[in-house]
Amino acid sequence: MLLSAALIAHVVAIVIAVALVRRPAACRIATFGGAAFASALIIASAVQALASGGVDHRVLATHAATGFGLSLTIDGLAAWFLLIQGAVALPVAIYSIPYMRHAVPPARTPVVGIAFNVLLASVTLVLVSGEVVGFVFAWEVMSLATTALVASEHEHPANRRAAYLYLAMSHVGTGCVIAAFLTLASGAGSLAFSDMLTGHVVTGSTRTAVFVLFAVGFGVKAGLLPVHVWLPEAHPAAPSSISAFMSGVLVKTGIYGIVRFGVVGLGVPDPSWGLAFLLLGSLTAILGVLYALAQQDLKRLLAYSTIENAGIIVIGLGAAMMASSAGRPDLAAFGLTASLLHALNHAVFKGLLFLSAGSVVMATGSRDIESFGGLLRRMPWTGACFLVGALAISGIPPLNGFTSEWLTFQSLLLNFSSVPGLVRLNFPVGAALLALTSALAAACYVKAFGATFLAQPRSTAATQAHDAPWCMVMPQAALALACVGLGLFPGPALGALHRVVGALPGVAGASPVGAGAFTMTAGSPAIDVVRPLIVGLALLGALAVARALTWRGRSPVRRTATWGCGGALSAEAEYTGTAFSKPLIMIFGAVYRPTREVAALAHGSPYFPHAVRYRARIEPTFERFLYAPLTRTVLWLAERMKVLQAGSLHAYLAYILALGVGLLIWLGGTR
Amino acid sequence: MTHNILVLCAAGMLVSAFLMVGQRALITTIRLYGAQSWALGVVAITMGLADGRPHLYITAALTIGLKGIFIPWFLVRVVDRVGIHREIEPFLNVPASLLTCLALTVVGYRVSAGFPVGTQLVAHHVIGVSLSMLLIGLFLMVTRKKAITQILALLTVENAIFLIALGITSGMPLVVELGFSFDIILAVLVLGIMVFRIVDRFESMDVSRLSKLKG
Amino acid sequence: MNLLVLTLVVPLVTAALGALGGSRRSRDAVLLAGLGLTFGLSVALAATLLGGTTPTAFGDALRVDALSALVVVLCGFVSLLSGIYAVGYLRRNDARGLVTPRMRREFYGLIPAYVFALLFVAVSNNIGLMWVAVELTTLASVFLVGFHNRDTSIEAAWKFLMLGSLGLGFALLGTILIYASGEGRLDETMAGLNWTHLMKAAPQFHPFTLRLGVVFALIGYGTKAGLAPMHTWKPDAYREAPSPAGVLMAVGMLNSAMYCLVRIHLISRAAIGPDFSSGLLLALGLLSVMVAVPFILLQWNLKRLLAYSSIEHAGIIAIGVGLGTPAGAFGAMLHMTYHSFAKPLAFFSAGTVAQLHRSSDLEVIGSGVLGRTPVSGSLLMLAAVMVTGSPPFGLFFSEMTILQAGFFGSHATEAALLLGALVVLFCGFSYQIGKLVLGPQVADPLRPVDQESVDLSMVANLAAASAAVVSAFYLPAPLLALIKAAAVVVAGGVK
Amino acid sequence: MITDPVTATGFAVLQAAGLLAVAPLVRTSIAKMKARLQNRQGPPLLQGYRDLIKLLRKEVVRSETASWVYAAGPVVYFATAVTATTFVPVLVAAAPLEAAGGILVLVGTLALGRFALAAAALDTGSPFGGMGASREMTIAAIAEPALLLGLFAAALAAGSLNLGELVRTLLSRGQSYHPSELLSLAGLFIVLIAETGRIPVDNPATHLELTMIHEAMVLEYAGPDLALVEWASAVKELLFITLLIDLFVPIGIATVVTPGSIAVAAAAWMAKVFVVSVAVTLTESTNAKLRLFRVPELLAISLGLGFLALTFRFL
Repeated sequence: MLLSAALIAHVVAIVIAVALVRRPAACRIATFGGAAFASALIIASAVQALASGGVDHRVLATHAATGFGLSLTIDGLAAWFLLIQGAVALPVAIYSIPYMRHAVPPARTPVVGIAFNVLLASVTLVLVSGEVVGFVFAWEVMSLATTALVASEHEHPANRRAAYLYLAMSHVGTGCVIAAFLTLASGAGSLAFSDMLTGHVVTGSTRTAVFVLFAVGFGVKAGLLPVHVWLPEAHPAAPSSISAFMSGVLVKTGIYGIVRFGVVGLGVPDPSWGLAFLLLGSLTAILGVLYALAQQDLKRLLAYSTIENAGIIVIGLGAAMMASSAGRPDLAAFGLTASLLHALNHAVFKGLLFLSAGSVVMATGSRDIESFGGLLRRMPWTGACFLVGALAISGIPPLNGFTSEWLTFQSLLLNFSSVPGLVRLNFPVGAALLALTSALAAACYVKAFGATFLAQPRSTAATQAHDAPWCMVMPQAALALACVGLGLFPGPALGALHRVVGALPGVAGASPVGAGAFTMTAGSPAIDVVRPLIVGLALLGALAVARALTWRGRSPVRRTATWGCGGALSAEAEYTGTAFSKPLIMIFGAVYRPTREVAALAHGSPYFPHAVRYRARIEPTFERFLYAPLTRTVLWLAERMKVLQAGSLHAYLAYILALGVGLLIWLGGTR
Repeated sequence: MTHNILVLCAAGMLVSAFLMVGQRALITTIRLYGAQSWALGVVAITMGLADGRPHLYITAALTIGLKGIFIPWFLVRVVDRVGIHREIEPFLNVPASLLTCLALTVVGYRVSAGFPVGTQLVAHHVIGVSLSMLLIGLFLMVTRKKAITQILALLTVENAIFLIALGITSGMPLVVELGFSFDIILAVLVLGIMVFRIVDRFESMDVSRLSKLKG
Repeated sequence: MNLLVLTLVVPLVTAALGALGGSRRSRDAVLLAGLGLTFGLSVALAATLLGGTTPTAFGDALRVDALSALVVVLCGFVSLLSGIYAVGYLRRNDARGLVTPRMRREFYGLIPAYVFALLFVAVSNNIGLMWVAVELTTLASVFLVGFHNRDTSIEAAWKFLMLGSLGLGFALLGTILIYASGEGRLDETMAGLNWTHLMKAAPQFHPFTLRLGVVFALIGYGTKAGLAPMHTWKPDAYREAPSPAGVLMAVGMLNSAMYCLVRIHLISRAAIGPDFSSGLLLALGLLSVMVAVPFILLQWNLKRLLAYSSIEHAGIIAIGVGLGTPAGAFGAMLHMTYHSFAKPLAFFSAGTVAQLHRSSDLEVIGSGVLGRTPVSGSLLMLAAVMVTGSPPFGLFFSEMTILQAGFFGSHATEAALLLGALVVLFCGFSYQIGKLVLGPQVADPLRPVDQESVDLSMVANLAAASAAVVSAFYLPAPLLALIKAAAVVVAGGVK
Repeated sequence: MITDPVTATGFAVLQAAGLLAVAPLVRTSIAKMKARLQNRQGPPLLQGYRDLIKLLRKEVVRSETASWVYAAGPVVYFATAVTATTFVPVLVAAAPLEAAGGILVLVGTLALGRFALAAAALDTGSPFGGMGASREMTIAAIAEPALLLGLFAAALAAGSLNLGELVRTLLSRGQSYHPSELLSLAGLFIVLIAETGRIPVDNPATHLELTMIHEAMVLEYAGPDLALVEWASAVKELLFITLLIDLFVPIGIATVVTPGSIAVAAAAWMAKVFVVSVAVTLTESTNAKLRLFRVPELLAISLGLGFLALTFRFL
C-alpha cells in the first residue's frame, strides 16, 4: 500500500514537473521534494515489510494487449533493498533541491527532475517485480533514465561518451538477463519468478549457462570486473547527487539480481560457481581499490572504490555459495548476511561521500583533487561528514564499514571448516586479500581526505570556497550519523537480516547471526564475538586520558608557521595526492604500468627552468586490451560486410539469382 | 505433330535466349526478343488447338500483339531516340556467359523432372526450357550493363514465366491473364520513361554507373 | 455502393483530382479530405467485419478477413498521417521554390494512387489480383522515389524498379505454380485463384509444384517486403523518396507485402504442413535482422538508417509468423501494429530534421540537433527509443512476445540469435541518433538551418508521437480484438 | 572471560596503566642494548621517562596552517594504542576487554590510530609530513595482510579469533609445537619490525628526510603532542611483542588470579619481553636499512611465510 503510494507520488511529481516546465525553480522543488516524500514512503513500506516478515504479493498492472503482468512481490530480500534505496534516495533528493540549481542549466531542470523520479520508481519496480517482463521493463526504463541523467550535460563529449558507454553496456547486460530469464521460463513454462526460481527448473550445463548469463548481465550493473568500465566514466559525468544514488542504489540492483536469481534462485549452487565468485570478488576488490588510489578526479576515485566494495560484497556471496554447495546452509546464510549488510553500509557511506564530494565540486567548480586543499577550514561541516565517511569505508571500528567487513571475514574463516582439502586454503588467503583491500582503502581515503580538506588551498577557487547551505549539509549529517549508528548498534539491522536471509530458499531455517542489541557473533560454534559499543566506550575513555595529558587549561596554544626548511612554506610545497599515492603505484607497477613525462620549461638556458611540468599516467588496462580490440573487431567486420551494399544493381540482382538457383537446386534434391 | 511443334517452339525460345546472351547489338537483341514472343504465341495457339481451349487464342493474340509487335517497336524507338546501339563489354565475356547458361539450363531441367508426369504430354520439355530461360534471363540482368538489355532480360523472364504457365496449367483464368498483360504494358512504359530520364541525365544507358548510393 | 469498393474508389478519385490540378489550397483540401475519408471507410470496414459480416465484392475476388482488416486500418491511419505531413512538407519546399508543377502533379496524384494500390493488395482475396495490385504499388511508387529528380533519385528509382519487377516476376511465377499444383481440382474461372478456394483444395495439391511455387512467391513478395537478401532497394529508395511517401513505403508497403507472404505461407501450411514455409520465413527473417546490423553500426545517412531499421522489423515480423505458434502469430501482428505506430514518428521527425538542415546525411546535419530544432530533435530521440524496442513503448512488448514464443516453442536458437541481433542493433541505432541529437549547438554560417515552425507537418509529428505513446499502454478494444482475430488467421486457425 | 563490566573496566585500566608504565623502559633498553653493541654508552634506562615528562611540561606549539585534525592526531593515536592494550592478554590468560572483540578489532583499532596520525601529518602542509604519511600508509597497507594472515593461521588452529580464547586453547593444548608455527613466528616477527618502525624497515633514530618514515610523519609535533606520539609508539611496540609472546610461548601466563601466579606470570612476561627485545636489537644492529621500495619484498616474504604456515598446518 505504502509502496503504491510512493509510486503515485512519483507520478504526481512528474505531472507537476510537466505542468511547471517553464519555471525551473518550482519544478526543481516539486520533483525532488516529491521524490523525497516518495522515498520516505519507501522506507516506511520497507520497515513495515521487514517487521511483519510476511510476503506481500499483488498484481499492480497488466499490459492489456499482451497480458504481461506487472506484479509486486515484497518479500524480505526486496524489502531489504527497498530500505537501501530509501535510505539513500531520501537524503539525495533533499540534497538535490538546492544542489541542482548549480549542477544543471535551468532549462534542463525539468528533464533531470522527471528522469530522477522515473529512475526511483523504476528501481522500486525492479526490486518488487514478481515476473519476467515486468522486471525487464523496469530494468530497461531504469537504464534509460540513468542514461538521461548521465547525459544531462551532454555538451561535454566526455559525458556523451560516458552516457553511451553506460547505455550500451547495460543493454548488453539486459540481453544476457533476458536470455537467462526466458531459458528458465521455458523450463518452468511460466513467466512468474515464483515458478521459475524453484531451483530445479534447469539442470546441468544449461543451469551453469544460465548462471553465467545472470552473472554477466547483472555484473554489468554491479560493476564487477571486467564489465565495470562504464562505472568510472558515468559517475563523474552525472550530477554528484545522482552519482550518489547510482553508486549507492543502482549498483546494488545488480547485486540484488545476482543474489535473487544467481545465488539462491538456481538451487544448490555448483561448487565451481562459489569459487569463481570468490576469486572474481577478490580481484574486483583489489583492482578497484588500486585504481581508486591512482585517481586525481575525486568522483572517479569514489567510483572506483564503489567497484572495490562491489567486489567485497561478491566475496561474501562466493563464500555463501561454496558453503551451501558444501551442505552448510547455516554458513551460507552467514555469507549472505555479510554481503547484504555490506550492501546497506556501502550505500550509506558511499552516498555520504558522493554528497560531500558534490558540495566540494560545487564550492570549487572542479573535480581535481590537486586543486583543492585546506577546505576543512572553509567547509567544516562537509569536511567532518566526509571524514566520517572516509573512516567508515576504510573499515575502521567502531563505524559501520567495520561491522560488515568483520562479518565477511567471519564468513570466510568459518567456511574453512566446511570444505576439506586444498580448496579451503582459498578462505584464509581470501581473507588476507580482503585485509589488503581495506588497508589500501585506508591509504586511498587518507589521500582523498588529506589532499582535499587539509593543509593550504592549492587554487584560488579553493581559497574562496564556502560551506554548502544547511539543506545540503543536513542530508550528509544524517548519513554520517547512520554510519556511526549502524557501527555501534549493528543489532537491529542484523536482526532484520536474520529474518530476510532465513526466508531465502536453500538457507531457510538456518540461524546465522546471533544478534543482541550491540553484539555480533558468527556461526555455531562462534569463532569470534564483537561488541562495537565497548570498543567505542574504551576509545572514549582513552581519548579522555590523552586529552587530559595535553590539557593546558586556558593558556593559549602557540601558533607558528610550519618549518619550511628555512624558506617560506607555500601551498606549492605540499605533498599532492599524486605524490601521496606514488609509492603504492610504483610497488604495484605491474598492475598500473605507469608512464611519466617530465618537461622542464625554460625561457633561456635549459639549465634554468622556470617551471617543471610533470604528468604521470597509468595504463587503462581493460579499456585498452579488452574493449578497444573488441570495438575494433566489430567495426572491422561491419566495414567488411558493407560490400554487400556497394551500390551495384547487378550485385543486388545476383543475390536474388543466387538465392533462386540455390533453392531450386535444394528443391531438385527433395522430391 | 503438336508435340513436335511445341518442342520446336520451346527449343526455339531457348535458342533465342542463348543468342541474346551472345549478342551485343541492341536492335538485334530486341528482334530476338520479338521472335521469342512469336514462338510463345505459336505455343499458345498450338495448345489451344491440341486440347481445345479457346481462351488460349486470346492469350496468343495478346502475346503476339503485345510482346511480338508493340514492345519491340517501342524499344526500337527508344534505342533510336537515345542513339546508342551497342552493348558495351558485359561483366562476363561471351564464352564464360554461355558456359554459365548451359549450367543454368541443366539446373532448370533437373528441377523440371520433379513435376507430376503425364499431366501434360510435353510438360517436361516445356518446363525444362522455361525454367532454363528464366534463369538465363536473370543471368542476363545480372551481367548486362545497358538499361535496354536489362529490360529485355526482364521481359525474357516474363516470357519464360508465361511458357511455364502454358506448360503446366491449362492456362490461367482469363481475367487474371488480362491483368498480367496490362501490368506488363505499364511496366514497359514506365521502364521506357526511366530509360529516357537516365539517358538525358547521364548521357549514357550504362546502369553500372548508377552506383552512388552505397552503405 | 459496396463499402469495400467505396474504400478503394475514394483514394482513386482523390488521385485523379490531385493529378488534374487546381489551386494549391484546393488540392491540399482534396488530399486531406480524400485520405481522411479513406481512413474513416477503412475503420468502418473493420467495424463491419467485427460486427460479424465479412465484406466481399466481385464474387469473393475482394474479401476482408481479420488480417486484411488490420492491414487496411493501419494503412488508412498511416496514409492520413502522411497526407497531413505531406501538405506541410510540400508547403515548406514551396517556400524555397523547389517545387515544379510536374512535382506537384506527381505528388498529389501518386500519393493517393499509392494508397489505393496498398489497400487493393490488402483486400484482394484472389492471389492473381493480389499480384496485380502489388505490381500497381510498384508502378505508383517508382516516380515518388524519383521525385526529386536528382542523379541519386533516378538511380534509386531504377534500382527500385528493376528489383521490384524481378521480384514481381518471381511472385507471378509462384502464383502460377501454386495454381498449377492444384491442377484439375481448381475451377478455371477467376474463382480458381481465390485464396479461400485454394485453402479448401490445398490438401490435395501436388507437393513439389507447390513447394516450387511457394519458394518463388516468398522470394517475390519478400522483395517487396524488403527481406534480405532482396532488401537492397530499400535504403536507396527511402533516402530519395520524400518523407511522406517514405512512410507509406515503410509501413503501408511493408504491411501489405507481409499480408501477401502470410497468405502464401498459409496455403503452403494447409497443403504440406507448417515446416516448409515456416523454415523459409524464419531463415529470411533472421537474415534480414542480421543484415541490418553492420549497416546500422556504420551509417552515413539518417533515412537509410530508418530503412535498415524497417528491414530489421520486417525480419522480426517474418520470424513471428514463421514461428507458427499462436503466440508467435500474435506477436507478429502486434509488432506490425506497433511498428505502424512508431515508424511514422521516426520518419516525420527525421524528415523534418533533414528538411530543416537541407540534407539527410548525418555528416551534413552534424551533432547538436536538439539545440537547433528542439521539437523534432526530441521527437527523433523518442522515435529512436521506440523503434529500438525499448520500454515503455509498444515494440518492447511485441518483441518480448515473439522472443517468449520462440523460447517456449521449439525455436530457442533462433530466438537467441534474434535477441543478440536486437541488442547490437539497439547499440548501433542509439549511437547514431545520440551522436546526431546530443552535443553542443554549433551554428555554422555556411550551413543555414531553418527554424521550426508550427505547421501541419509538426501537427502530424505530434499526432504520430501521441498515437505511438498512447498505443503502448492503451489499444482500443476493437483494434485489439482485430489484432487477436488476425493472429488467429495467421496461426492458421481460419481455413 | 570476564563478563562483569566493573571488573572488566578496572582490569582494563590496570593493564593499560601497567603497559603505559613499562613501555618507555622497554624502548630505552633496546636503545641501550643497541648502543652497547656499537660500543657506546647509550642512554640511562630511565631516559624514556625523563623525555616524556619534559615534553609533557612544554607548551603546546602548532602550525598556524593546521586545522583541528592536526591537534586530534596524537590524541587519537595515543587513545587507540591504549585501547588496543586492553584486547591482549598480558599477565592473565584473559584480555580485560576481550568481550569487545578479538584480532580484527585489535587491528582495526590500530588502523584508526594510523589513519588519524597520517591525516594529521598531511595537515601541516610541510612536504615531510606528507612524505611520512604516504610511506607509513604504504607500508601498513602491505604489513596488515601479512599480520592478519599470521594471526589467522594461529586462530584457525585454535578455533577462535579472540586472543583470550586463543591463549587459553594454546595453554590447554600444552607445549606441543607444530613445525609450521616457526614459519608464522618468523613471518610475524618481520611484521613486528615493520609495524614498530625498526631497521631494516625504518630507522627510529634518524632525522634525515629521505630515510624517515614514521619520524617524518611526526616531524612537526612538539611538546605534549610529541610526548603522546612517542609514548603511544612505545606502547604499540610493547603490544606487538606481547602479542608475539601470547601466540607462541604463552607458558607462565596466569590462569588463576592469585598473587603468586601473577608474580610468576609477571616474571615470565618480563623475561620473554627481554628476549624478544634482544632479538629486535640484534636485527637492528646486524642489518642495514632497506630502500623504501625493497621493504615490500621483505613484507612479501612475511606474507609468503604466513601462507606456508597455513599450508603446512592444514594439509
